[in-house]
Amino acid sequence: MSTQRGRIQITGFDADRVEQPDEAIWGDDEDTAVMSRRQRIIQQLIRDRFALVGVFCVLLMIGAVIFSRPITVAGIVVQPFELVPYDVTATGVGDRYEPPSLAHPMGTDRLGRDMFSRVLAGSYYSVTIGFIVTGIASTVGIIFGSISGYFGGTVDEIMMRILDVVFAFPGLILALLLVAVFGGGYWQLVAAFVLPGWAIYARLIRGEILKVKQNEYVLAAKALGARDRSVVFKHIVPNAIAPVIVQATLSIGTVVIGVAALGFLGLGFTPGTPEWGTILDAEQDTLMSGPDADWNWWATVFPGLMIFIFVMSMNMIGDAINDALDAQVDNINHGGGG
Amino acid sequence: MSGNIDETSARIDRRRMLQGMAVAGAATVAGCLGGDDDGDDTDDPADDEDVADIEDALERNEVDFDEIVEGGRLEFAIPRDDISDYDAAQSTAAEDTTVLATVYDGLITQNTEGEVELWMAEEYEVDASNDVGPEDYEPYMEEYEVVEVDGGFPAYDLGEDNLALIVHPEDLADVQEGDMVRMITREEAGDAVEGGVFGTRVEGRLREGIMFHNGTELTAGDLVGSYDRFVGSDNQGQVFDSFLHATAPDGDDGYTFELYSQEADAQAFLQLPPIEIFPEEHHDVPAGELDPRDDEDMIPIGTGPYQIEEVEEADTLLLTKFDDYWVEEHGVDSLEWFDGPESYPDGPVIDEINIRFVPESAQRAAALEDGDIDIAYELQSDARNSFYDSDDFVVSGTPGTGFKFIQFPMMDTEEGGAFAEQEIRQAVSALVPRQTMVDIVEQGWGDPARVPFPLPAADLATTGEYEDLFDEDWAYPAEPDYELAEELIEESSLEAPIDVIIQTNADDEERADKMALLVDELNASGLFEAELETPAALGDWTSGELYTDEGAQNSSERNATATIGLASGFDPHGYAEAIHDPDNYNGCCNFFFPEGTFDDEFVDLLRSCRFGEDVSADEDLRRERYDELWPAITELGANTIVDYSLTTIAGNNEVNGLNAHPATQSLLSYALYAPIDEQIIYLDRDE
Amino acid sequence: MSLRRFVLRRLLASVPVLFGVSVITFGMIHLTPADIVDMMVANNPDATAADAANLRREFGLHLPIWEQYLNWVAGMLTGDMGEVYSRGPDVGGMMIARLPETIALGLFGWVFAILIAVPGGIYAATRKDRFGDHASRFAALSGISIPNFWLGLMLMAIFAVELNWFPVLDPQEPLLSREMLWWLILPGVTIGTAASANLMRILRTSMAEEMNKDYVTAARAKGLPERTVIIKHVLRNSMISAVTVAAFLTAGIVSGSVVVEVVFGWPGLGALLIEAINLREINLIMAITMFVGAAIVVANLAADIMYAVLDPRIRDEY
Amino acid sequence: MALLEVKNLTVSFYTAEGVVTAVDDLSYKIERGEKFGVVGESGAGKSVTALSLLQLIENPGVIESGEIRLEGENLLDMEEESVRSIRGNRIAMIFQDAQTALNPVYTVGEQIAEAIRHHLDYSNKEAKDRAIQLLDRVGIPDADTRYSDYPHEFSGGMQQRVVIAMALSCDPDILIADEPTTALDVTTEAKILTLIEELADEFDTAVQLITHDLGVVAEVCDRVMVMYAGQPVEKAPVEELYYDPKHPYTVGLMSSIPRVGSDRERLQTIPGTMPDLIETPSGCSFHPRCPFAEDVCAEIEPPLLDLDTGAETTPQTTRAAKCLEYTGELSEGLDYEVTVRGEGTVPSEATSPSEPPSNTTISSGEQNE
Repeated sequence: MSTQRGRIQITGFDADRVEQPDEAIWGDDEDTAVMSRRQRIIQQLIRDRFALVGVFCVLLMIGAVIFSRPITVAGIVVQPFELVPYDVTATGVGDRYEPPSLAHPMGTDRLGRDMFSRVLAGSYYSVTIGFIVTGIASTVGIIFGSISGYFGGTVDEIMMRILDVVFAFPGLILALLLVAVFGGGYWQLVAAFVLPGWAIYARLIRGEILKVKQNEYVLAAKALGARDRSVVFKHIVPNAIAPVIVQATLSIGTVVIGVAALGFLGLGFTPGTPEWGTILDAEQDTLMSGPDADWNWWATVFPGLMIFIFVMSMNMIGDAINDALDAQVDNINHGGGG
Repeated sequence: MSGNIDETSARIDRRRMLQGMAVAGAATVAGCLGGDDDGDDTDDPADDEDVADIEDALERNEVDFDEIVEGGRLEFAIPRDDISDYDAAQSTAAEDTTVLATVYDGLITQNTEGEVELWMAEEYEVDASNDVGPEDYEPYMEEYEVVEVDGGFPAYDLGEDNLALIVHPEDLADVQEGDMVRMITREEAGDAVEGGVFGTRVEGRLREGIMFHNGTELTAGDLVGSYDRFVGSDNQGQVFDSFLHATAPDGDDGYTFELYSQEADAQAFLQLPPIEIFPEEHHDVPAGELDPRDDEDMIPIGTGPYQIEEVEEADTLLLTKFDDYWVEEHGVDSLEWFDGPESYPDGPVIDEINIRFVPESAQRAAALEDGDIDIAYELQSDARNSFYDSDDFVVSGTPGTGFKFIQFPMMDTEEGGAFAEQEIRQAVSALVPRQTMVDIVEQGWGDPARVPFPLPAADLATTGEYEDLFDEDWAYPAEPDYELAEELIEESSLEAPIDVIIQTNADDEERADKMALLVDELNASGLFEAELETPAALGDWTSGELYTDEGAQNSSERNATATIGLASGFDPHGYAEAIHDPDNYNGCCNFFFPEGTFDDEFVDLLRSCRFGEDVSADEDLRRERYDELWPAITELGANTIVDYSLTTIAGNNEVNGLNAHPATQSLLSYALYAPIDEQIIYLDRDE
Repeated sequence: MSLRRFVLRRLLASVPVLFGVSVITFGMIHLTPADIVDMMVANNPDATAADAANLRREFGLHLPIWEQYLNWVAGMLTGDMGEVYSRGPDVGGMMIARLPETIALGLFGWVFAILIAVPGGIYAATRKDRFGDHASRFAALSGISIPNFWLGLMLMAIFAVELNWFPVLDPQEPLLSREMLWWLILPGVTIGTAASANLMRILRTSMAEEMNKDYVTAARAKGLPERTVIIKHVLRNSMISAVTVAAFLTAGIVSGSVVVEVVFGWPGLGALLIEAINLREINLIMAITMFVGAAIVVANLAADIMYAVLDPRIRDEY
Repeated sequence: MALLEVKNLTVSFYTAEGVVTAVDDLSYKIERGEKFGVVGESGAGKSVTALSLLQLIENPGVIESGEIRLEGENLLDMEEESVRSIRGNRIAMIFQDAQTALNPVYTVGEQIAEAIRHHLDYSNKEAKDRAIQLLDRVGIPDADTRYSDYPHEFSGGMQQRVVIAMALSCDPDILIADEPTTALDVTTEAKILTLIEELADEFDTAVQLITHDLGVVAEVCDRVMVMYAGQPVEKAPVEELYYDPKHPYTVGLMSSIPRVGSDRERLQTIPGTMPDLIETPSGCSFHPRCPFAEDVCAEIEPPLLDLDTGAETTPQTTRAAKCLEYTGELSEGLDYEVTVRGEGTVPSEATSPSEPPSNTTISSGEQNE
């Protein structure tokens, strides 16, 4: 039979006679293909109920960051609202360790300060540091990784060894040492988490760039001579950015936990600061207050819960973005592999 | 981290804590403490019923000596994760001493009220005092070459066991490497003493037949040789700041000894003996190496009632009763001063002490509650209240020697400089809510400062009764005195409200809480606009900023006060000279008062309370001098003391007869056995 | 290339990394305003500046920083990690005494992580997109999101204090006794939770990915029982991707040990590091940091070796 | 009784976007020893059909209805346990891509032996011996040493031989070969096909060969079923399909076979792609791509007609097509020609120019009579 192969010829099956496909019949696959990254993320966030709750919580907390206390920039009040019911540092607005009530929804602390006001205002530290650190770290990491991946060779080798050194410290331990050296405080903490934090982005972007470089870009660059630097930053980086976005979203949570951990170790903020970890540090003795004593649980449960809710929300959002940007993952395989 | 209790008091002068001036003086405890007279501010959380009435805790827990049960193992928790250093010569941590005080006995013993009786010394007294200065030693000085100058401080090559005691002041100016400097080292000290040049001489005689744990007998040679171990140790400065020389007139095997100080010092009696007395086999062991964790043969050996049985890094420290303890051998009746009942035992009755390392106060509370430990101290105030309220536990307290004070930067700078004015300093002092701080932050377990010294120091600090001084017009108010503050501000050249910054170290939550209360009070008065700052952890803050020359300048310009804590002893000088004397080197703890801050009259008065042939010889004269000093101190208002600590100890009800000692270092050894107060504990287990 | 040569080469490659770690740590510690001597004399009214200068000379802290560094390196190379200033001569001995505690805690954390993550990952992957999968995804996300110090506090408050199921103190039994294991549970769970959650997510994703592969269908088509297919075929392959993150998880457990040891009063290296930082015990800080760096390098190496053991395709590249 | 009989098999996938009917009312049978081809583009439902036979359709796929009878016994009524004893034992499968079908972390020998141990209750030693025999039989040199090699140590062709050995390990009644040669180069492809043919004869095993390549079918198969969008559109003995294709889709497939010496400049392909199986086009699912489509094609779904009887097909039907042409509803007919080079034009029956053009306005009522 095989000998006959190729001997049969068919004429008359004229493809040109088929009209342009009708959009309605072809369904909406094409829309998905051209959907922008942002749209995909938004759609995924809406579809994923966990992520939707996460977005809601994060928005609430960002609201708390902005409106809990007035914000002044260079002496000018840019945000006059004050949502916290009590001054966060005022002592004796209630009794010592008053349980949660209408007047004090989260109870009061050891100096009779209002826990609700403190916990609400505390979102400022964690949330803003989380975002700022991630912003700076990812920018630095992208630049570093791009340069390293682009130049390659010895430069790459040296830059990667630097990365290895950073990776040899667990993030928290490097941050711990940095805070021990430079002291606690807002910008010190930002620095303490940026310094170990950028490395992961650098490694990610470098890996992506190497991948892309293996493609036509290398040929193009070679053919075009020196003009390829702009190619790297204009074309390669934007294409390689998807994992960076996912990493950034997920690492905000890591930073927030790290900041709170240093606060808890007494290395982050000055005592009395309404930062969640610092509050926990100050109130942890309430866990064991001797025989027949009531557990003043609100003093430790609420600050910890806030950290948890915020980080959980960010992780749920990150998960959803990951799903949206990573086409291989979790997509239904149409036709079951046929 | 709550393990970070009070770093200052962990680094105190141990000598002061262990020994004290022996003076009879009635000091009544009751009535001056407690939180009964709360303010009438209805919003004040101090009104809360939580604040404990601590009267019962201050009363002694008595035991019936006939019911004593011998034996048993005591589980005792210390607030650290391990012993810092088993070598008493090197150790600076208070908790180490708490444990080692059961291993090493002292020459004298001391009760909770500062009274002193002889212990291992059979005779011990100040014998002679001379007013001498460094120049008087000149004939005996030798020249030594400066081998290096580091940070302005010369270093010499003096060989082992030697150090410079007194350097000729003229040779120190602009000293360079290679210069020759005249000085008295330990080698020349003996010549000076022989030539009759010395400050105070203390003569004494050791009790015979006191055995070390290694079976050798304690002799004068052990006492004299023990000083060598402190050369080059972390405690070198503490031992040799006043000490000049020691001799054993009857030879090393004899029992008599003579101790000499560099200048006439009323403190000599306490300051001169070595902090611990080591047996001869340890005299050549370099400081820091007497540690069984590094070398299992290097076990601390003393003459105390307990010896170290088992040690494991960060896990185990087991002490067992020493069979040949001298008090048991001799009988407690052999102590001349002892007049207790015959049934009072001749030594501690508990067989073993298991030291548990529990750095977190919350965990100590939980472990005490669970019965895993029998005795704990430095509990968090709420927990202490619960134990106090419970029938299953006993909490004992006694006025302590720790204190917190606010120091004002007195430099008159162009910008700021508000605290250069006496009235402003006094106004802040008048507004300190001392009672509220104690009530809220300590939950009643403390003592608001009314005068610049605590009750345990009262014996030597005044001729009168301690609490009578509260009515003096120079005393500190317990509650904020708005009227007085307003008057003072009006008298000053400044207008209210005055911007001030209240600073304290960042690593002490309770201290920060107290200062937060002060800030609220200052703001509420309308006279000040105050802010709280906690710049850094204590060590970083003091060395990085406070103790620098710019520190005083900056703080003056910013109107920034500094609050730290200290623990002193039974001697009043720890509350006067220690925080005022401009000569206090290294700035502790008078970082804002360089030379020239105080007028000479004040400084002379300050020093005349301790130094000089007259006060060394006459305690009553010393008390009179202090009676003059205290009004001057509060009037000056350079420092204002906020509160005094209450030393507490908590145990379960299987421990009978538990009482606290003012010094945390003595908590364990005192509780176990202290004939001076007929103190003893025994275990009566349920099973 | 043989495995031995591979290991050797990797170890050699880690030398510059550890060098970098040492330079950074050493440099940073010396930037602190206060040194150990400052901490020792700061509040001792009797200590003089001359005492302080003497102490600095004794500790070698008066030398230029590069000389101090070289001395330190020279000591390290001869096995001498320097002295613990406030105590005695031996950093090494102190580390060795604390090390078993931290290793026990870390191992327990790992065992817990694996015990939870493997069945959890299998459960989630085999119920992909069903309720069980969502529930376990939620649980895993919670495990990643919960701050370990808070988890530790809550576990201790509830199970050790309120319910009294666990002791709060070291039972002072040998490390391998039942009492010790019981005592290890709370801190072990605390330290293992994040690793467990991470591992579970990784296993779920990679198993789900593996399950779409043809060899799984092929294994099923052979008529093998589902259990064999999942455990023998899918899990074994998923372990390969899990192993790549094992080093990362180990780093997490190492940093977690700092916080968890403080929460539970655990006498390990993490708590020691905090204490060393507070006291400016340079040699101790250096030694612990170097140890951590080396541990992570070794963890990476171990992961690579495991990777090779699990994946024959990689094995042949050595 | 046929060895395998599939009746009205319908398989759907429930996805977030909607219900995908991957296999729609499919019926066919395979006789003992027969070689049956299933042809179609990717996405036509061929592999789903294959997996359905083994009941390996995974969530979210569901076998909605139908029967799969192996020697009369309906697999769909069986317990999972019994189905498992059939998989790999009586029905075995050769996968498309040997590289992915072999587990990279186990030796090839182990992967063959595990099925033998499982189904035939052999000891380790016996299973190993048999696996080595099989490896040897499928043409792997040094079979006893290569037993312990890992898949990545084999070339693509050798891997496929391993997969074949694996499939044959328990002497199955039916071998389902799912595109067994797509991943291979042409020379290897020929060797593998020959091997499958040989082995099928030797082991007396029926083969269901799934492919998108009509050339492969021509080489191996006896009978062919062409699938489009989950449905069979044409069934025929292999010779008839080639010389006389009845469905425009088959025609399209055949014109896309590359041939040597073609005078066409470029390869003829079927325009467009397989439709979305959620919203299948109305009427004939092929009409959007069909050059012969008329308006009626979008309205009426043609039945699969037995061209011999003119009635609806049964599994036994050998010659069938699914096009309105055969219900007479097309007005212009299918005007293609099949030429066998050197033998002149074989006019298609359906497109015989002598036939009058169909009436464009035939009502469906008449059609059904």
